[in-house]
Amino acid sequence: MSLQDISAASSSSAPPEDSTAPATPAAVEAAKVPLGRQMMAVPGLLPGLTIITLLVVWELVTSIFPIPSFILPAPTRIGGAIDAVPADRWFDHVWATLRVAMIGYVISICIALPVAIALTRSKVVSACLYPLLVVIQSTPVVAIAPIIIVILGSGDAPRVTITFLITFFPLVVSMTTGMMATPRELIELSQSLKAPPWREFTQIRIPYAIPYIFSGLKISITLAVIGAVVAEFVASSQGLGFFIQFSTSNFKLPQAWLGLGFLVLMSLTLFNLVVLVQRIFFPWSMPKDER
Amino acid sequence: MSLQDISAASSSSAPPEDSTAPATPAAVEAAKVPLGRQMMAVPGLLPGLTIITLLVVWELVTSIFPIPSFILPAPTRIGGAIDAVPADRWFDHVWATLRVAMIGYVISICIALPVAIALTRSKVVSACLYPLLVVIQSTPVVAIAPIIIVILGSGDAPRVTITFLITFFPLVVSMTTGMMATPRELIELSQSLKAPPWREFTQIRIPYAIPYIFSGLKISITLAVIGAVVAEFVASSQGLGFFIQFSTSNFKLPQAWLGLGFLVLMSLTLFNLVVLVQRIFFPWSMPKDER
Amino acid sequence: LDQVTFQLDWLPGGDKSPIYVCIEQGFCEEAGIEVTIEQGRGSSEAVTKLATGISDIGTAGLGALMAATITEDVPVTAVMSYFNQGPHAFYTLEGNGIATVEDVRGMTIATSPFTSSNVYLPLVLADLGMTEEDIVLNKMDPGALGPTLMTGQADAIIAWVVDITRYTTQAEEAGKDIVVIPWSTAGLELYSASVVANDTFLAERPDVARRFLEAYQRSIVFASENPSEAAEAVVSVVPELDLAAIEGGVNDAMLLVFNEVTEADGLGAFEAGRLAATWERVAAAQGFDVDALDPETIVDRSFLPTN
Amino acid sequence: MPNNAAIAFENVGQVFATDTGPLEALRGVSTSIARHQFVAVLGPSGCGKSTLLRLTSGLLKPTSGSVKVFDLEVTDPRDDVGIVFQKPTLLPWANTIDNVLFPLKHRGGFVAKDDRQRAHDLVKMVGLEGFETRLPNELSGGMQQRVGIARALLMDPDILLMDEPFSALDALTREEMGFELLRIWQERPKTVLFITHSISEAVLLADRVIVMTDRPGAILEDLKVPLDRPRTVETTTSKVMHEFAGYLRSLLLKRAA
Amino acid sequence: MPNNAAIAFENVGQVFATDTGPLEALRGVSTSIARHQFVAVLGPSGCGKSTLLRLTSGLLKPTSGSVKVFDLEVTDPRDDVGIVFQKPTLLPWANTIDNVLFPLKHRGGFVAKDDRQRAHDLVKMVGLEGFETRLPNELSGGMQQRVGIARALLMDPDILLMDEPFSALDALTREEMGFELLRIWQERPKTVLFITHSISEAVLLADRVIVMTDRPGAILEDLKVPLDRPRTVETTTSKVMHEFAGYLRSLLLKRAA
Ligand SMILES: Nc1ncnc2c1ncn2[C@@H]1O[C@H](COP(=O)(O)OP(=O)(O)OP(=O)(O)O)[C@@H](O)[C@H]1O
Ligand SMILES: Nc1ncnc2c1ncn2[C@@H]1O[C@H](COP(=O)(O)OP(=O)(O)OP(=O)(O)O)[C@@H](O)[C@H]1O
Ligand SMILES: [Mg+2]
Ligand SMILES: [Mg+2]
Repeated sequence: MSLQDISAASSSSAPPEDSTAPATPAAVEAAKVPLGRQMMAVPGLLPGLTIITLLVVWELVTSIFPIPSFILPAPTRIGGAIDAVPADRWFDHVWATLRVAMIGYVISICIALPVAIALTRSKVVSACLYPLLVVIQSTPVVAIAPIIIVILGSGDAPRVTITFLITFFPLVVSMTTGMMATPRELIELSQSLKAPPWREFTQIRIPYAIPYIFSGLKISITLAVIGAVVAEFVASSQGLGFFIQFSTSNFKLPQAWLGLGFLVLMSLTLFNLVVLVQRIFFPWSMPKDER
Repeated sequence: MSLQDISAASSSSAPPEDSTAPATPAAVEAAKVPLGRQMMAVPGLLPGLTIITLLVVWELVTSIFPIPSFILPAPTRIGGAIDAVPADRWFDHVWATLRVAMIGYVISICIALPVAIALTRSKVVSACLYPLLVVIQSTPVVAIAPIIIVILGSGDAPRVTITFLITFFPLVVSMTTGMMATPRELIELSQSLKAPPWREFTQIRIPYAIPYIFSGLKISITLAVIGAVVAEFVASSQGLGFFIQFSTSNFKLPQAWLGLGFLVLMSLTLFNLVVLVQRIFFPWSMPKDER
Repeated sequence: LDQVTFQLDWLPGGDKSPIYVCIEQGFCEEAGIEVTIEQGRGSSEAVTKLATGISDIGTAGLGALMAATITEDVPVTAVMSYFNQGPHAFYTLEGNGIATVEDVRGMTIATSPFTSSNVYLPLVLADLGMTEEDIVLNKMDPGALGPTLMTGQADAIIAWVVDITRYTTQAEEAGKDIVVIPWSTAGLELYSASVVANDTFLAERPDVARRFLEAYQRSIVFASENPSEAAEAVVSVVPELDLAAIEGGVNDAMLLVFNEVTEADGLGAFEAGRLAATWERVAAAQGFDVDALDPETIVDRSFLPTN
Repeated sequence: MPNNAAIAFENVGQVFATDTGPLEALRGVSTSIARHQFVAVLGPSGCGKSTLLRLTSGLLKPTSGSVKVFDLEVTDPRDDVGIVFQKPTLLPWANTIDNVLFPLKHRGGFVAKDDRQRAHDLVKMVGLEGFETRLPNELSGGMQQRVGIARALLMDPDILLMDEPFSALDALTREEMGFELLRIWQERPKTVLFITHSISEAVLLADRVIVMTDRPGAILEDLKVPLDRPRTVETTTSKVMHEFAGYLRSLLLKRAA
Repeated sequence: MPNNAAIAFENVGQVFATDTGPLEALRGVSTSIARHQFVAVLGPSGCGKSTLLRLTSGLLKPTSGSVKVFDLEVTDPRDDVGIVFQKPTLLPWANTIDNVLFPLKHRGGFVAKDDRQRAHDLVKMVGLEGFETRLPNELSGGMQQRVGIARALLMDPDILLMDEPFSALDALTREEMGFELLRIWQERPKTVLFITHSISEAVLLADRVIVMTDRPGAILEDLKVPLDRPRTVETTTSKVMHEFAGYLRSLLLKRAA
């Protein structure tokens, strides 16, 4: 998994230059300024370069200006903090966060889908359920954390629940929007076949909603990581979120920043995985030049 | 603004019963079980009933089971806490949160739109920018709060920034997805007219993306409130978030719950406003029976 | 072995060293107790967890317990004092022109939003004839306090004396010198962090509670005498921590445990006068009726080891 | 209504409610179509032909009157009806074969090897051999339309509703497809409601031609086609056909007067 | 190529790359269309007519050969070209008038009262009076197509590319629209490339008829229409027209052999 797949998350309307492909005028114009496009050809080059550039600028800024390391440590100094903690502890923290994020995310998807279907199917259900969803979404997790902990104890359960609560709403909203945006013709095609109603969802509305669903999945995967981290702030003794908070409160900032780095890397990787899943399983749902 | 507008956020595929409207068979079936649908006719009835039911159940549960009030106070007890704080203080807190949430949200929209356009227009920009966006999105705000505060001081600025950071990504992702999902025919129609390229966005891609954009706006408006609350946890001495945390840390729990109630009410209202804006300005972007 | 869940009121650090000493030095085991540590996120959260029985015994601010008792009547009782002075202090830099608490008049002070120090601040100021109007108070994330002080955005910050070593290290990096002005120097006398326990635990397993407190007290003494070994005990459980920093933290914390008050009343004691004074301060600060609670009802001295 | 009517319209009216006011699309349509009859519908653009077809399919309920299929009031789509929509209405994510097989999959039937073979045969019949695995957006307009035709034929429905199915086809393909349709209809008799703008096509294929008036659509004339079966390429040049087509043309032109 | 050629194809070939392999749509198409000429294109479904039109419009670049418009290689859409797409391609959120006015708005022209008047006239011309404020999904198939025609005519382009513009219309409307098109073409001469499946329509309207072979599309015959201008309703029944149409028909049928 590398950074190249990020680019798949977006594209221009112009197809790539390919001697046998239909080229639109936009592509022809692009041929005049080919540097960027040539670089696109090497997978991961551009995103990689961007991040490297950022790190270099950061290093330079911190070495030229007298920025104290407790405000913004230099990347090299952050990198040096890797020794501060044994490798297996790093692994434990990463794994704890990843585990909670993934379990919460998967549960969220599994519940969001039927809920979105119910909301799409019935206006009555929708009228009853939507306000509750907004209520849940707008309740700050930190405020109800004590209840969650008291009810669910102190294993993974409260953290998974918090992650679930944070990722759920965006998924439901995008799934519902997508299913409701299905063109009337396709719905009528389904109705005219007098199929069992749930097939209208599995074979028409859900496939049609795939771009919407993946838009929600992309938003939610980063929220899942955030959710796990927030949960660790609130209740945990391991995980990257705990580690960052812990390091910060002990004034060990390079180490906290390194934790942040791992976190960001985890998010990027998971995000790219979602993009990859879309590309592999639903190529038709992406612009043609992205498959 | 009442709750009825929530229902507009979703619908069944069946049109409402209207003697002059084309009725699909689904509508005919619904006529056999009309109670729910009859209730739909009274605006706000169903969402209101749902919330009232919830409160009643909550009251009953807390009075029947011996749930300590420091875990879950009864609604009546929470309501009683209204006197704990003078009305103008309540107003100050609500206004502080509302202000930050709204400013952050509006800035977020204003920046997300051009960014989404840039991501849609150019694959190179997209390859460079997307990883940065994911990095920003996946950085827990709490972890970088010190930098934000040191850089931005202690006015509204850091809080607005935090709100912005939290709401930005969902907006960009949904806007970009929508603009990229625009059918090729419509893009070609635009290209064939040889219009200035930005009009492809203003007159084709953005109108087409309206359902996606509103999906993002709905997700982000609740996130904006959450963002303002989180920001108040990090840097503030007023606002509902501050109030809740403050009350909790002083063990004034009914008062904290009441703050939570105001927060939820604010979220619901703002969410419904977004739905209302869509219904008034972009009726064609909603299912026909919802206009 | 008897199982006991020990509730911290915050993340591990030097000031939390006794429980780690208890485990690592085998004091708890010798007392026939196996301890599980439950980490905390503030005194209120710790009290809630103790009240619901998630944990049996732990540390929490006495002020928080008082507030919780008067508002919610939580089934939690204080059994031993830990910090017999308020840990609250102003931190400022050499050259900022602040030498005593009185000097903060007109200064910009940064504090974190939810620290219990904020509650006592008006009292300290009032003792000196000031109100919060006389200073500029900025509330911000605790992590931002140090940077704000070092960059000159605040003239002083409010923090606990257990953090002297940490802030000193940070100031050194910025080439500055820290000055710490504890509020106790301005006459704020109170118990703060204390050992508190779930009432059911105390009622059903009083013997375990007693044995635990004895082992815990032994650990405190050990930590104050052997700060570096105490720090090692913490770090061996929490390797993310830095030995030198923790040792500093242990030393800083022990100033609040062993001092002239300890000499007068003994380790872990709740002296009636000081307890009443603490309640008066809490009541005044949070707007409670002083008569609404007899502070004696929230303490139970019967579990204290007789030494 | 006679018992052997496959489709019966009784005083059917349809008024659409729109944001900009009501629109009367159909008014007082009464007729019935016998089992296994092939009926063509001709009429000016916008006169309500597609609306009539949607009413028959059960996708739309008439605002007045009633529509019966096999003596049962239509309240719901039925599973013995196959529809070719005016727009191709293909699933954009499915290739040709999958689009043709879709009714089977959608109704939950198990897609047997046999069905797959039949789908391939139908694709071949509509001249799309070699395009089995292409997506709709890789097909020309006429090719998409033919996929829609193959799809409707897959389930071998009792009633076939076709809305200008051959409109995007060239003359030759159109004729070929017409004869294929007749062949299928003769081999496995079914009731066909066939909307078209081609007078000669209507005459060549149908037993009966219904000519509709301008909006609000009503039945102007309902004529039996005076041609024997089987119809062949020769029929297309026969004098009877020519005359009858001429008469229909004059009917359709008359509305202008 | 002569200097007065409005459109010139030089050995144009088009191969589409698809997931399931390349597909040759056009092969060696060379011809040129003189300024103000009205050229109809006939050919079997899927032979590459729409592709040819898209190449001319600049929406597609040929994989071999070149397409020139007014002696300039086409690399981009031009603003003097109006297109009627095979699908109506209307903006679903805009009503009839706004859809017709869209080219003007989209190019950024100020929509004057005058333009609005012209749009109304065009809507009337295509027979949609009374439907000005309806949304596309409230129009019938043929009505949508007519909106697309009105839209292409609004900018009064030098070159008009029309892809089966009348395919969803009934015979009468079709004829009327054809004559309207001729009238406009005569009043304000323009070069027209007109794809159709109706042989008689091609003959009635065009100066020249290009007949294409089956895929990969190439030019089978390129014929001048032996009919004088102006063409009237009488022309439709003339013997010359009949014979020429018959010849074209035989050409198109021949491919089957
Ligand atoms: N969903 C709808 N909402 C409002 N009006 C509609 C709707 N569907 C059709 N109409 C109107 O009903 C009339 C008949 O439409 P219909 O599609 O049945 O015509 P048609 O005979 O099929 O025309 P064509 O030959 O052009 O396809 C038209 O005037 C159209 O504007
Ligand atoms: N975007 C595309 N990708 C792949 N193949 C395509 C594409 N567009 C067209 N084709 C193929 O090119 C060939 C010609 O298509 P085109 O649309 O030009 O045909 P046409 O002559 O307009 O047919 P019709 O009369 O049916 O509209 C067809 O075989 C089609 O499958
Ligand atoms: Mg129709
Ligand atoms: Mg075509």
